[in-house]
Amino acid sequence: MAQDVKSSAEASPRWAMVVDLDRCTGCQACVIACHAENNIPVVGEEQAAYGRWMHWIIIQRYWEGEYPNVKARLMPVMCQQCTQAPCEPVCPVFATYHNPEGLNAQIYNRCIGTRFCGSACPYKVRTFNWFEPEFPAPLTEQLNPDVTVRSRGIMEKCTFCIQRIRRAEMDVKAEGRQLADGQVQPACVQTCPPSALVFGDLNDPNSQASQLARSHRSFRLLDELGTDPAVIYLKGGETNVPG
Amino acid sequence: MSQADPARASAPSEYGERLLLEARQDADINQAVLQPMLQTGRGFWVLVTILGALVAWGLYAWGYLVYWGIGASGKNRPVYWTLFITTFVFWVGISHAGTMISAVLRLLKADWRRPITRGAEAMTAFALMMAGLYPLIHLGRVWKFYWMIPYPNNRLMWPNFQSPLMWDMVAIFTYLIGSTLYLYLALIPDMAMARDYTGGWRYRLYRALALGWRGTEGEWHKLHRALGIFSVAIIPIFLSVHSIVSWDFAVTIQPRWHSTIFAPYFVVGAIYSGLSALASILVLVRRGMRLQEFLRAEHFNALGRLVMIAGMAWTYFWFAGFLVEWYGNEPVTRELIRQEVAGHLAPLFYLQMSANLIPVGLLAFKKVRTTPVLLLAATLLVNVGMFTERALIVIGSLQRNDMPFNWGTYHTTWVEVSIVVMTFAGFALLYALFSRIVPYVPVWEIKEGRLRYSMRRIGRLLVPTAAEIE
Amino acid sequence: MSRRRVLIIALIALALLGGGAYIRINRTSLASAAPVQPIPFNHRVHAQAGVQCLFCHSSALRSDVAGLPSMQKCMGCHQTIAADREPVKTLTDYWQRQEPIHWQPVNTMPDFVFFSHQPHLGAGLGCEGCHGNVGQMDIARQPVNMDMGWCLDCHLKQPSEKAARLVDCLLCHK
Amino acid sequence: MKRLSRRDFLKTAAVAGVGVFTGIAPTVRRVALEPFVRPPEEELPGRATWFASTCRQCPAGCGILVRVINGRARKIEGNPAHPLNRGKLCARGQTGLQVLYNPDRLKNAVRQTGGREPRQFKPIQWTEALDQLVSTLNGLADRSRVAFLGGLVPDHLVALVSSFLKALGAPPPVLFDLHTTLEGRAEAADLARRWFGKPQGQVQGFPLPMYDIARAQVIFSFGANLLETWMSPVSQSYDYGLMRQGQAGGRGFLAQFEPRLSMTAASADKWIPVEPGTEGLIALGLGRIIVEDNLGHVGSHRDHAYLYRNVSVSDIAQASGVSIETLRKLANVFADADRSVAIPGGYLAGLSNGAQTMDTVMALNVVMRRLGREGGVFLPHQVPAEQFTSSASISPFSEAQSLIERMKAGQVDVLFIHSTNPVYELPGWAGFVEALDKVRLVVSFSSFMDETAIWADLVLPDHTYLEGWGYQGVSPGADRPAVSGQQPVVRPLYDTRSTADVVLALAARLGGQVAQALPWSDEVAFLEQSSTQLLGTSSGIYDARTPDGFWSRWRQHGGWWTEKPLRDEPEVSGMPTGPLQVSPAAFVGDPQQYPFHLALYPSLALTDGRGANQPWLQEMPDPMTTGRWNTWVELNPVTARSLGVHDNDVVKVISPQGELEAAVVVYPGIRPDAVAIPVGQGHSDYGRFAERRGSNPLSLVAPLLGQAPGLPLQWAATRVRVEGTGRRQELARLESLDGAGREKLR
Amino acid sequence: MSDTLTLMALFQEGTQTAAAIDELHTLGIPDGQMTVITGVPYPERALGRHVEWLRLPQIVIAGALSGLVFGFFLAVITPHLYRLDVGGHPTVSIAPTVVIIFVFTMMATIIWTFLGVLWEMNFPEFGPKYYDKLVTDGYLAVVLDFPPALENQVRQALTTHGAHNVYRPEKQPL
Repeated sequence: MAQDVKSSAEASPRWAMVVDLDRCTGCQACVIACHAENNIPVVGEEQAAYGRWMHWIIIQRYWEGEYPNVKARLMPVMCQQCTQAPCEPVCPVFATYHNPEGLNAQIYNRCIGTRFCGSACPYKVRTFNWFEPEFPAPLTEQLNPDVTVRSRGIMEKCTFCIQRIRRAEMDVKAEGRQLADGQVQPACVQTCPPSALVFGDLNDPNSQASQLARSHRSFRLLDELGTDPAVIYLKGGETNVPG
Repeated sequence: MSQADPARASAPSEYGERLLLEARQDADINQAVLQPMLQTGRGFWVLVTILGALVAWGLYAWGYLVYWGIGASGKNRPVYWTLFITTFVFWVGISHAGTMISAVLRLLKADWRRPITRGAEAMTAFALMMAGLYPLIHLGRVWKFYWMIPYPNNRLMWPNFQSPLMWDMVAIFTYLIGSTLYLYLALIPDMAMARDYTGGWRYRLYRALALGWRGTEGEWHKLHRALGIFSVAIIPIFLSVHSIVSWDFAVTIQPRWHSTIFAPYFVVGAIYSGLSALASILVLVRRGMRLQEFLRAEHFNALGRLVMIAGMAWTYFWFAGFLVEWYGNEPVTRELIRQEVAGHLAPLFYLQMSANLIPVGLLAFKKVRTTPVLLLAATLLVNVGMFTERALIVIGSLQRNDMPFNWGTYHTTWVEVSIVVMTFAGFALLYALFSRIVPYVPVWEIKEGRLRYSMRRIGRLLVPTAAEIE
Repeated sequence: MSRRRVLIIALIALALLGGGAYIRINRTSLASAAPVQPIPFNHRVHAQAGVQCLFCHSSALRSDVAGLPSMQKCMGCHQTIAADREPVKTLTDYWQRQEPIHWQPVNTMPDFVFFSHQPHLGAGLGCEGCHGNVGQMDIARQPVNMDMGWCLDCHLKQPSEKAARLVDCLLCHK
Repeated sequence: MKRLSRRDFLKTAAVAGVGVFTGIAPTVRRVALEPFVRPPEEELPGRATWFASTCRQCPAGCGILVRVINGRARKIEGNPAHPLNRGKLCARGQTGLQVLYNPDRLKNAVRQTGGREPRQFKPIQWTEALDQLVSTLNGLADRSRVAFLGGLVPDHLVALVSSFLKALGAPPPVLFDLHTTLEGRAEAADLARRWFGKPQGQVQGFPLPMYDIARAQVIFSFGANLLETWMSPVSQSYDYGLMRQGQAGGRGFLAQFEPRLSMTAASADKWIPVEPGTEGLIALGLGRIIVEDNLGHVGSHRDHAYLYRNVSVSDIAQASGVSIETLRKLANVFADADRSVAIPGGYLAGLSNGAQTMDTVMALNVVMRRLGREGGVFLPHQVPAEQFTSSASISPFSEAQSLIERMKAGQVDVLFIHSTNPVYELPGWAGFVEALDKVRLVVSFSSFMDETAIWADLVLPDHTYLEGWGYQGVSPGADRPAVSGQQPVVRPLYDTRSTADVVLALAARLGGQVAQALPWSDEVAFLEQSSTQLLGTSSGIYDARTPDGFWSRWRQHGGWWTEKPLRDEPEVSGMPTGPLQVSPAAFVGDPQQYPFHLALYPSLALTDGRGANQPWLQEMPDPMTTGRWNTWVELNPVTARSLGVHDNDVVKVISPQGELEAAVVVYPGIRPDAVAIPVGQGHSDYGRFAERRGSNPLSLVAPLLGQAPGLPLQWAATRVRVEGTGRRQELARLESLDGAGREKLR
Repeated sequence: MSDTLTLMALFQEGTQTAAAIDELHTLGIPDGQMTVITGVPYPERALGRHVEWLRLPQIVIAGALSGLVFGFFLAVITPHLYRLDVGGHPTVSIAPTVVIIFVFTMMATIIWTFLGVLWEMNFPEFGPKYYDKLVTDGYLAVVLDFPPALENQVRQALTTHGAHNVYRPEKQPL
């Protein structure tokens, strides 16, 4: 299914996501989109309270200042798809590894559940199936056939919706065309109401993602750790109006 | 031969406590070692039953864990590793004393080691067996563990040798093989001895294990050479094993784990806890098997000194690490230190510090070292401390990370505790059975020692001296 | 004599290692037998009658799945053709009851494998490449055990610049 | 898979479902493959088909595309062509799948046997049900004794029901639910009518005003949580994104005036925690400053000066707790911007002086000449077909009250209830349950056994919106007139029936002028006919020669809208003649006894509670508190300290009306004199995911004594006190409390 | 048995044994014809006998080398045989390789030491041999074969040096 046009690892795209914190409102649409697209189970109140929730993307909220000049900063955090990923080398069975497109792959059916990657990940964006996931019928009818349902004892995380990427590649190949910028969109990007999320190929200097990534507002999470993430954040700008 | 040695016969009483000067016939020694093995009281069986029950319950808990998933343990996000890994590190630590004693001291020709080597080596082997369980127990899908084994397969998939877990697996396996063979090799002559004294199933067993040992000069000679090589070869292994265990943590960029001092720190800690565990066990076995005449004040004294030294070394390493962390003042590390000194980790932290430091002070006194009860107390305390230390490193550190939003807390569950208890009971069980099947005191080593010892007169003094012979 | 014993032990060990190293599972031996179908549908007959695979399994060209023919399609021919044969009678009964036929799957993949017919046919693969010569089977059965090694055998044979992507785990596991 | 293939046309190959049913296991799925008996033309096994329809999770009416594989709806995404949400969709919209596939759905019609208390429900055939309805209606001495209470009812059903009731001679349907109450829909319509309504402008269904957020440089939002649940949040969020980064004129400025820092306020540049009830005063003050300092570049303000006669800014600063400097600064910001707009939010409607406040806010736009200007105030352009112009208008609370009165007075014999849940949504004192007792036959069309359905004699479950037909006029936000079409994306899962069809069937059975009024064979016929009213409209994105062609394009596009943007400039017809008045807001509860304002707010996930039976929404963290699965009480840190309570301590909140208990969330973003509680939890019936969790804060809302009839539900006018209980209850937060409140470390 | 005679002498003490052995040497009985069995390891040469040359070290070194090679094979070669494209990251990196190689080297060393010494000792070997259980009680047993002609001198030599008991041993199974 690899495209002939972009075959070798070098020419293959470098997928990246840009998160514009100035646009993000924290509305959680991405969270649900991710649940729907990736067959992410719901764990229930008790487990959720004990930190065993399974959202692949969460919106972190940090308080600044004191009432009445209090400010809440909202920041979506998903797997940062690091180029120098701390989670990859520690997996004894290559269940997580770096694929030619620079994606940080997680192969569920290879995972044996050492949770080493989870301990190694500085962003703590990997989630673990503590129990067998439950989908009371007929909720099973909603499950996405392109995505495996993970059983207990398996690590999982944001994949940049690899199934959507592959599907798009297959379709354009079948039609003998090439992927256009914006043709591949992870579920979260597709749905984000204020368009705070942008997905694209960094190897294509003209893609919207690349252009935004060059913005003076861009920064990367825990950049000093040298993980070289593929998720680029744009600072929430300060207002230019005196208020 | 003893009555043939006038000097020893007239040995002043203060040397009476020296085992190797003891006026005993070889035959008596054999009996003294064999009798406790052959006759087991009711107490022993009660003990075995209790331990067996604990193990059975633990196995049930493990089954429960596998059936329902790791969620049955107290782990959560971000605390992905908890008591299992903690106890794993603990057991690997314990396993270090055996080799420490027999290999290092054998090389150093420290004769006081002789009666306790076997106990130490057995401890190593069994501790490793327990440790070896945890990499399996903590797997999310234990039924797939064989994917870590490099074997040609249809999936064309291979394990990742860059993962410290692979190093772990290989190293622990190696160490287990090494210590077991080491234990067995030194056992052969005593098997022959036991063979000559027993009948029935024991005879058949010992005969098989003795491999037809007679004790010709050639055999002794080869045995010596082999043990010599073992002693040298096994030391780098036991150093590497705990270093690798420490790298499981140090290779990540988790604050507090990402430290270069971890390997030596862990090794020293391992020796500290291992020697202490050995001391505790010796005190107990000595009582249980009435081996008072073999395990004497002189041995506990020396062992106690070693523990004390290891303790000092541990303190030094701990402080070296702590100081740098404190001075570096990295945000997360700072937070962790705050939690330890005044936060929710404080109880554990102070327990750890006191339980690790107080014994060092206590063992400075010969009275403590030579009084079994006190020694037992001190060394048990050390292991409480070391277990807590591991818990702090594994569980404590994981509760904090670079994103405060993702911090977490952890509560344990009955499943976890049961499984941890299982390994302790399992260890005790194996050890108890072992002590009833195998001569706990290496008879031939003692005899050899006695051969080398004699009294020499220096001026007005009669001093015991060991012959420097190869 | 003892040396011989040692030798024997050593040899056995070696044999095990070597054997382990060279064991290659014979997939065809693992291929499952033909499942029992509600109607003993005979591929051979249809193939001999000149029916092309894609006539019935028509979505293979455009979709992940090859698909099964709708009963409408079956009846399209069997209103008249061979209407008197026993299996066709059964079919007609189903049709009259407007009840779907519960076919048993023949070629199966594990749950966690993403497979699509379309790109394979697009790459010029023929049906028999994987499904064997169904035209010679009375009751269709799985000719080979489709495990990972079997897939990779073919994917690895592709030109290197393609293979780079074709052996990427993320190709089939998502 | 087998279990669910009830209908032949659903008997599709399971082949595509690879992997989704048993999860990761070496085992291979062994389910029978069931080919179509007759293949539907648009289906290709294993290939996704996308159906364009309309979201019904809230009144906004966003366009959706549903991904369907093998007859199963797999995912809902926004319809990129739709003028309202432009391809985007909110969390609730995407959770629609869990309405369709909810395990607690009613699978067939049921009848309540043995009175309404014991809750004995027996399945009933649709024919029987219809017979019973017909006989009851025929048996009525006076057919005006029929009433229809609806909430989020699709427009086509409203149209049908209205004409049905009209033909029966019964009063028109009452459309009232909590969601529209909390967003002040009816009041917004009133506001627009007061200011821009033609004297003869239709009283019902006056179009709601819209605010051009995308192009505004400065937005003053008075309690309008426009990024969460107010009006059409998706379209407003989309515009917000543009306002932030998409504008030529640089980054826009948003100021939010409200007592609690909502998610919108969190995204705002400035949050002004106003004393509840003084929002109007602030608007007055701003206007006064603008007028008297003649700020801005719109020429003279002389002709508007009279609006602010005898307004004292200092008094206002006094009352509202906002300093004069702040007021001046804000006035300047608002006036100096070329494109500024002031938005009166729904929360104002919950206050006794809500209407006046909204007027003062709207006055700011008038004074600054923001009507019909880019980045200002607009009115939607009517769809050129009367069928769609009378878009469902929300009845004010008063109408609901009068209905309840009629019921209590025994003037209602048959009550139809559709897509609303008054027993849960109305405060107890509204007396809806008692009123129900007086009604002979209560018919609910609910798909779930909710608090109201359990009181019904007949429950005739409607299709869920993904199985049913309809159309919906879109809420303000679209830049052009649009009707959003709704069509089935999957065949109905269960033996449910479209309420529209039930109504039509009833009409046919009743015969007479009722049958003449509703001549359609089924709802599809009705919709087809309605759609063709737009046939031949040149301005549409598509047109067709034949009605059939048009109807198919309609379904393909998921509705109809014009090709070019088209909005109306409001003309001020109802300019206040005298100065603007803002009387002080009245509150229930003596401030000494009840020191805190009760600030209810619709939960982002559950809105007014209708989302509570959908697990994704239950597990979805609230963006501000990150709480899930339960109710909580937000207290300012100072307040919490004075009460001696901390996070997760259970407190009792007591109002003159009632009390509830919930865990505390220490919340830096709320006035110390206010207590905020999200609406949505506390269901006693509504399926496994909703039942028995949290509590319903409406039980606290007290009736405003001597409140004039016609006033909206005063849900923001209650005072409460808070008492610790000494118990603790861990709230399922996403956020770790250990790290709470800290800026991220690096 | 016909041409040589076998005697076993039990001594209580090392020095006497050594003297006796010297005497026997003078009688012209070579070391090869004598076996000394002790329950305690006497240092080499203590009983005035030559030290026999050992192959153990070579075996161990060979073993170590084999381990090193195997480790290298596992850590460096096999990852290339089972290659997995890790997106430009190295398939094999030095540091981890060192660990693996080291550990496997040590493992082989240990195992081959053990096997080596067994090999050297001809173990396991349960066949009948000359043995006397008194050895475990601290006696030193000297077993020697010699031409029957010398019997008297030998017996005398042994007894004069305090042999506790001289007799013709029976081979007994061990």
